[in-house]
Amino acid sequence: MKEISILIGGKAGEGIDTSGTLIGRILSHLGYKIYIYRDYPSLIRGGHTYSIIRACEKQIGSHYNSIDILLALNQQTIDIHKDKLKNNTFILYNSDAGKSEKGTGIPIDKIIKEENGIAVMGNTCIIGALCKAIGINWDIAEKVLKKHIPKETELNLKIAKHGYDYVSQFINIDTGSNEPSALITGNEAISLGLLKAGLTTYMAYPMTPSTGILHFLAQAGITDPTLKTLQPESEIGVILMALGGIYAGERIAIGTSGGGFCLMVEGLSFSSMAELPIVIILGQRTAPSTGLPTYTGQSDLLFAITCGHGGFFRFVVAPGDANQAYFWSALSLSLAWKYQIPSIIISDKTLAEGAYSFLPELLNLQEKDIGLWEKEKSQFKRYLNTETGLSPLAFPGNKNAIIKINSYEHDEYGITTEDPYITKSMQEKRFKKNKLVFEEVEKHETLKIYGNKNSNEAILTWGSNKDVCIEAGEILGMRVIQPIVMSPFPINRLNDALKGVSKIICVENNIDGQLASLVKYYGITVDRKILKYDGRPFTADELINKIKQ
Amino acid sequence: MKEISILIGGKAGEGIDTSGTLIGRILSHLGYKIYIYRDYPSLIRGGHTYSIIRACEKQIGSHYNSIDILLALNQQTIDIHKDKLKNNTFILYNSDAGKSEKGTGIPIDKIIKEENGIAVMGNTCIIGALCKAIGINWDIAEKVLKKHIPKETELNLKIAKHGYDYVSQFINIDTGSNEPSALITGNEAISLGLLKAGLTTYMAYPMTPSTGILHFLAQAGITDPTLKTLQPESEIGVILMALGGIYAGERIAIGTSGGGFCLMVEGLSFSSMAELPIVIILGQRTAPSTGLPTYTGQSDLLFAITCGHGGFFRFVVAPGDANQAYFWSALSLSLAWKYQIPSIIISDKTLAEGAYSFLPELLNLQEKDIGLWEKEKSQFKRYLNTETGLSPLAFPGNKNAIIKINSYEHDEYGITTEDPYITKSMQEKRFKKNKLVFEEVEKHETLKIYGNKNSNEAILTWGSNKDVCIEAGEILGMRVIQPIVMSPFPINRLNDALKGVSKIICVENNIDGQLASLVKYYGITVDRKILKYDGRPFTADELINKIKQ
Amino acid sequence: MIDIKNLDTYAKNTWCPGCGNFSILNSIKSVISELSGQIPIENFVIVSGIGCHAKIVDYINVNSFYSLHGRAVPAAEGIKIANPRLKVIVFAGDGDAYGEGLEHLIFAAKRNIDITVIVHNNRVYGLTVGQCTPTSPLGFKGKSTPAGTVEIPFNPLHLLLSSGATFIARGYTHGIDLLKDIFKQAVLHKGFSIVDTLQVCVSFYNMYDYYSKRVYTLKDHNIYDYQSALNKIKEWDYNTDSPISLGVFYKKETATFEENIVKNKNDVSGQRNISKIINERQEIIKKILASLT
Amino acid sequence: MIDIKNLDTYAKNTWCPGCGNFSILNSIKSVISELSGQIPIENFVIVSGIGCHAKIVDYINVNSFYSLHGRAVPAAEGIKIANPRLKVIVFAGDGDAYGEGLEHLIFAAKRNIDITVIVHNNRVYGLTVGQCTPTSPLGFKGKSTPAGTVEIPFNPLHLLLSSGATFIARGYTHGIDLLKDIFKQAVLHKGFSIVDTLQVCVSFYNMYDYYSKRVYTLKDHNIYDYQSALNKIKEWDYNTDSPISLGVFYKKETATFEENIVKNKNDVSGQRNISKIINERQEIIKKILASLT
Ligand SMILES: Cc1ncc(C[n+]2csc(CCOP(=O)(O)OP(=O)(O)O)c2C)c(N)n1
Ligand SMILES: Cc1ncc(C[n+]2csc(CCOP(=O)(O)OP(=O)(O)O)c2C)c(N)n1
Ligand code: SF4
Ligand code: SF4
Ligand SMILES: [Mg+2]
Ligand SMILES: [Mg+2]
Repeated sequence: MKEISILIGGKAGEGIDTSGTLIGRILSHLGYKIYIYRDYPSLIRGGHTYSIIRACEKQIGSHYNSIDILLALNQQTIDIHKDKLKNNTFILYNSDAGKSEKGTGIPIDKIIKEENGIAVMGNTCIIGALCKAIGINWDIAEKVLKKHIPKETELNLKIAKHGYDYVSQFINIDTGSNEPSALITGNEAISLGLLKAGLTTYMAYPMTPSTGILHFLAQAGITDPTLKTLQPESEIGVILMALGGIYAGERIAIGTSGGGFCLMVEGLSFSSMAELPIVIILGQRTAPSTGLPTYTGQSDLLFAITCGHGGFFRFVVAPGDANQAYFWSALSLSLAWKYQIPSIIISDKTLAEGAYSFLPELLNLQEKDIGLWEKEKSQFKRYLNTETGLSPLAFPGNKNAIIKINSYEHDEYGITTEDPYITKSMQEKRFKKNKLVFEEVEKHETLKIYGNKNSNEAILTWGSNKDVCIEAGEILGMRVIQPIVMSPFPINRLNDALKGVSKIICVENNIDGQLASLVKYYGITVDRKILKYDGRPFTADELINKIKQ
Repeated sequence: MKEISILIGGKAGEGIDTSGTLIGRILSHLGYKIYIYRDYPSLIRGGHTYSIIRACEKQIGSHYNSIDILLALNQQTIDIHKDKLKNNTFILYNSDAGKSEKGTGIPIDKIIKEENGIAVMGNTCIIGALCKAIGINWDIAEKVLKKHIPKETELNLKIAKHGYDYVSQFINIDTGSNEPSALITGNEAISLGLLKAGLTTYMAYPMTPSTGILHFLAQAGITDPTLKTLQPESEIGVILMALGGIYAGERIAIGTSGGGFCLMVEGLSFSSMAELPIVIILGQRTAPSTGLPTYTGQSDLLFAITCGHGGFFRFVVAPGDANQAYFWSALSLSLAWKYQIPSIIISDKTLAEGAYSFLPELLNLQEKDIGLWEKEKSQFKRYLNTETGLSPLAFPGNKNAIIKINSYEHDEYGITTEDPYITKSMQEKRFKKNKLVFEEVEKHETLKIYGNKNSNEAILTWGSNKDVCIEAGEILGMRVIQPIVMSPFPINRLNDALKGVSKIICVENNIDGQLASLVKYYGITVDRKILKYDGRPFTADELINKIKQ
Repeated sequence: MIDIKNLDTYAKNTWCPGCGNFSILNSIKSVISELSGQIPIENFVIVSGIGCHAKIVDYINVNSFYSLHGRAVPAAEGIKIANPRLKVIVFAGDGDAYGEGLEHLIFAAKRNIDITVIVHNNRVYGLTVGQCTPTSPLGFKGKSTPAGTVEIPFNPLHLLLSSGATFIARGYTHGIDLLKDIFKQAVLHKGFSIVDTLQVCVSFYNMYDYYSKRVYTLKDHNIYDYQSALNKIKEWDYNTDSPISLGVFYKKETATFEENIVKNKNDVSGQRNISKIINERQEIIKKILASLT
Repeated sequence: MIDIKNLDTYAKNTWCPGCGNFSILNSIKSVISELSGQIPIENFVIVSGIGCHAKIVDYINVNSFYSLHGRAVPAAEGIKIANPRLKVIVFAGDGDAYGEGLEHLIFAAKRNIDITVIVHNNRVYGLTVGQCTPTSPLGFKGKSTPAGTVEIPFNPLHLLLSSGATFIARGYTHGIDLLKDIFKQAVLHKGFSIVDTLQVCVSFYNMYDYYSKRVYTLKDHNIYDYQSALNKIKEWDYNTDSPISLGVFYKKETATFEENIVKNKNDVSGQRNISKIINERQEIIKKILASLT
């Protein structure tokens, strides 16, 4: 067996999430690439939550509806996922909490009691059982569990082993050919990218699905001497504090989701006027309004590109997996500072909280590009109107510079003006950056092509849908096109990518086809839209069926 | 003389604004149609402020750079407006506060002293002088001044008469053929339209250029028993209080400008999810950020159309003059309630604070269209998913209904759901309204064509630029096209309007060509953009020159 | 009177077993049920923000407005101003009302608008899985502050007293009779009333033992005396250990905002004849236009 | 020491003749000038919201951050946290700081972050030509309330005292020596300081006569005593007539927010070697990835 999909389900608060990750890590140590999809409702305990862990030889980022193994910690899990079972799906379940016709029951509660464990250790027990059932060596399981269960390690191992010994082997999973690699979520990848590019402060007001970044960086900050995290009173507080800090030279990113992002838009417009390089992570979820807070969506793209009064330029990027998230988050921070512009990193729940096998791309960030003012040159003017439109940077505390920032239209020195000529030239100064950034990002892969590059049928998609489209594209022999940078939009690349294409199918998680709208503006009409807006990402089998229809 | 342009200028706080209106009213009583452009900086006293009053036989809404009469209350006015003088421009100035080679000086300060008046009455004096100079009968001037100067009327009349008698007639203005009509600002027109459609509460946090609506309606509320006005603590407070009130059955509109609008976007997304009919007036000014708060701009169009997380539908209209503002504001409130959707009325400083001769169009608003619940039918479900997608309305206090509103995705009753099937059908329910409203507004003139309708050159424009484009179009023999409804966009009408057109020139007050972008999305590429983004509207002569270039 | 059972909805309750929110739910249901004898049930409107607390509106079968995080209070104000006959009760979280939406809360108190705000003060962001709030104690270790917070909490009752609130009380989710009594008084109070309710969050900040050792019920306290109220309110600062008094701290009777705003007591939203208003407006507009000619 | 004349800019002053803002400008300029002997001038940062008051940042030739309406305070906090060596002074309006941005103000006080907030409290929205603010008295007739307001103002100093502010004072724009003295104390205070400055707006709310009859300077007042401070703060409620005390009401010395947040006193923003940080991060990331494998 060279690929496997495992679903583990139970009640919220029972550690399903952690268990999914543990299973992923074990399979990673077996040489597989991993992707984990997490599904949970907006509540803390009870309710049904599950993860699907998919392991594969090749790099992946999507899951199938049908699964190979079902790990059921309760009856609900057995009942709810009936539609995902194939003929040969193997079921392992807690026979103290549920009944199943097929599969192997494990008296988990009894085992826990015997070992003097606590309820939540039922997870470890079923993980142990899983390892045996699919033929994983105890050594590997033990190694991973030891490393990743910091509390009550020995007891957990005992319980896992008990589970391991309780069941008999069902199938034999091969050893994969990959080196074990880190298994990280999109949120973690974004965090690492920002760290890489020199982030010194992260600020956020908690909001799903971006909260993970705050938690991760707060934890990282305990040992990283140059990293602060802050949780201000509101999203407005967040962006304004961030802008103040950026003015003073701090490299800051902030993160939120749609509702909180709305509250930041006034500050975003300010950042453009004042030329303060802010980086905002916009984690999408099912909207409008509070919507389905723990489910996915892709309905904030046009909003992110056009929001804020004044029709100003911002860099917008929508990575599709953890690797892209890392690379483009780093670049977003870097570009923001080089061009003194706002950058928006769009993620979505699927990417943010899904887990991916991660191998960071090499990133060569050129700090010397940041236009720090050299005092020899001249008297400091924060908004010096140079040929490129880029002005020098200096920070308060600098003996030789007075730095005046202004949300009003202003002259080069930063003093308020209402003069029509200055207004015009300052508007043009800021507007120019659009072209500059366009040229700069052309150096990178702002758009990616996958699948069968010779097919005359193309799937056009964005964000976390990238991987499920690749899956479908490879199986159906279609071209797959993913723009990553959304503003400035890589229209030339897209036109190139579409050469020879006679049919475009646009795949998105929204009701209005926002990428389809965006490319329509550039003169490209998609032939068909496959849209999903029930909060759930496409599964590969579902998408393939839809495309075939 | 059948047309005249008069500029009156002086220091802020000296009553220039009021004087301009008085002059307009006098000329209106002489049978002319009037347009007034106001120009003032963001300060309270001092600084230079002026109005240009243009009187014409036909309905107008734009001004020329060159003027016929200059009324200068101080030296600055004489100096600043040199570029606006023609060979035969007649200058009347306060010789106690300035010097001019040409024109007639009036010792205004001396006259005021003689008559025991106060400084601000210098305005009345120069108005009196103006009337004489252009040959207006004292009776007409006296009648208008009497009616519109409520305080110290007699003293003002004496001073005006003194000015009248001091100068000699210079030219002779004809009597126009129009009935005197009201002279109102765009803000007043919006207010009246809302009142007409049954507005019962207006809420706003002050922000230029929409503040005038708050002031006007607060004043109207003193005598109107069914009208309340409120000034909450912030724009967020405004929109949330409004949504609460709307839920309880109150007809509410709220008004702001770009910065305040940003803060309302989260509430806007909520209004769409909860199907609460809110009307927002977005008065544009020079942006981004604080920008030039008392100057004009048109850079919030795309923002208004796409803002808010969730990609939801809203009605957006951008009237071009006071008559359109009245008609479409009334309709916006009406449509919002009929379809339970948010409506946005976009104005801009030029429209909001400019004054127009006003004759209200007949409006037949059908209250029976509002889908009030009839209790006989069934148990009340606030989000009953009908064939049209429209649900019945009922308000708390109704014995037979329990009304549950929800910002989360919800079932028909209004209870939170995370179910994928319900989510899908509710998303579709709300999405349907787009088409319904499109069909409904087709009944009205969602797009207007002016100028030479047979020309193969068309000026495409929006908002307050409409009139200056008509002026240019008529003179240059070009077609002029103004979409009024921006969402749902009247693309069929635009395609019809463009029949036979081989060249499209788009005229806008922004740097990025937002209407041009919008039509590009619909497959229409403009050939040339004439954009102005220095805070000042186009003057007719300027625009004609630019088009000719 | 409505039977308390008829106040249930079909919504599945998704709070953690043992959560203090259940006490709040049960208390307010019995208060609504009792009061429904004197206040028509259709005149109750419950409003909430977003958070664990907010789910309460799904669980009570009366008019409700499930608002945004931090924005329950202005929504409630809008409802009350539109129709002063309605009895408006807000359920807010501590993150919600004391953090994101603090400004609205202070202004509602200042206006003395006749609404009741019940804060489910668990001193943690529950629904976003455990971060510090403005009332978390110094050193609180949440997911966003793994090394402990460095901020001293504020005392929300003290803040509201200085904002002009006319009814101030504290409740606790253990001891339902007292809670019911406080809620009832708050709901019946004419003017702005706040009940800061110490609500135990069993999942992220279980203060049950801590509170239970320290709480006591206010006795012989003159609720009409500002200084006594202040002293009692200041007794516990939400940070250092001290006795924690429960009950009503302060009450004052004075004019309410909506009384002053609404011109005609019979012109309440939702019962208007809009067609008639539209007709009358024709005349009003004519007059205005005449004055502008 | 910087000569006060060198603090001027070329910006044309556009306040109304007679406006109280001139006194604030002159006072703060001399305070900055005096203090520039001990605090390097490049370490001063002045921050403002939007309103008449806010124009002050254009008129003083030091680092400045001209922010958004209501948002000066969080911007100032961000600056201070980034670089605690900076001396951050906020100029805010009453609409600005007590209305739109009240929440930020209260949180800044709660945190005891070391910034100074000078509120130009003219009790009116000046720049938007005369509407009521949270400190306008009951019955105030502004352009948005032609029949008079129905809201009682709050007492901002009382609010801030209950929020945790550690320096609270009131100034008045007539009597520049006292104003200078108060500003200087406020700026030198370690922790959050607020000076509510009664600033006369000659155009929309000229309270000169009213104030001048009632103000007096605090004497024999123990600024370290909370209860005395509270009593003095409550003497005038911003609504009814009473004597109006000027001077410092309260002062307390305690740890500041930024002290607790900033790990390494020498790692201040704007003086960092970002390339070095980026290099060091390589290792940190490697370690993190190893722990996640
Ligand atoms: C504008 C906005 N920001 C953030 C969130 C995310 N959010 C949802 S609930 C919550 C915290 C709730 O905490 P609290 O108000 O104390 O309620 P509890 O869950 O503890 O009852 C947050 C931050 C949101 N929904 N909207
Ligand atoms: C978000 C936002 N809302 C409204 C405004 C408009 N605005 C500019 S200044 C001002 C009032 C200023 O009053 P105050 O803060 O008291 O300052 P003052 O002019 O009296 O000094 C307002 C409402 C704005 N700029 N931004
Ligand atoms: S997380 Fe806390 S507040 Fe939320 S339901 Fe669970 S126990 Fe209650
Ligand atoms: S309006 Fe008032 S506050 Fe503003 S500058 Fe004039 S006097 Fe000063
Ligand atoms: Mg809480
Ligand atoms: Mg003010």
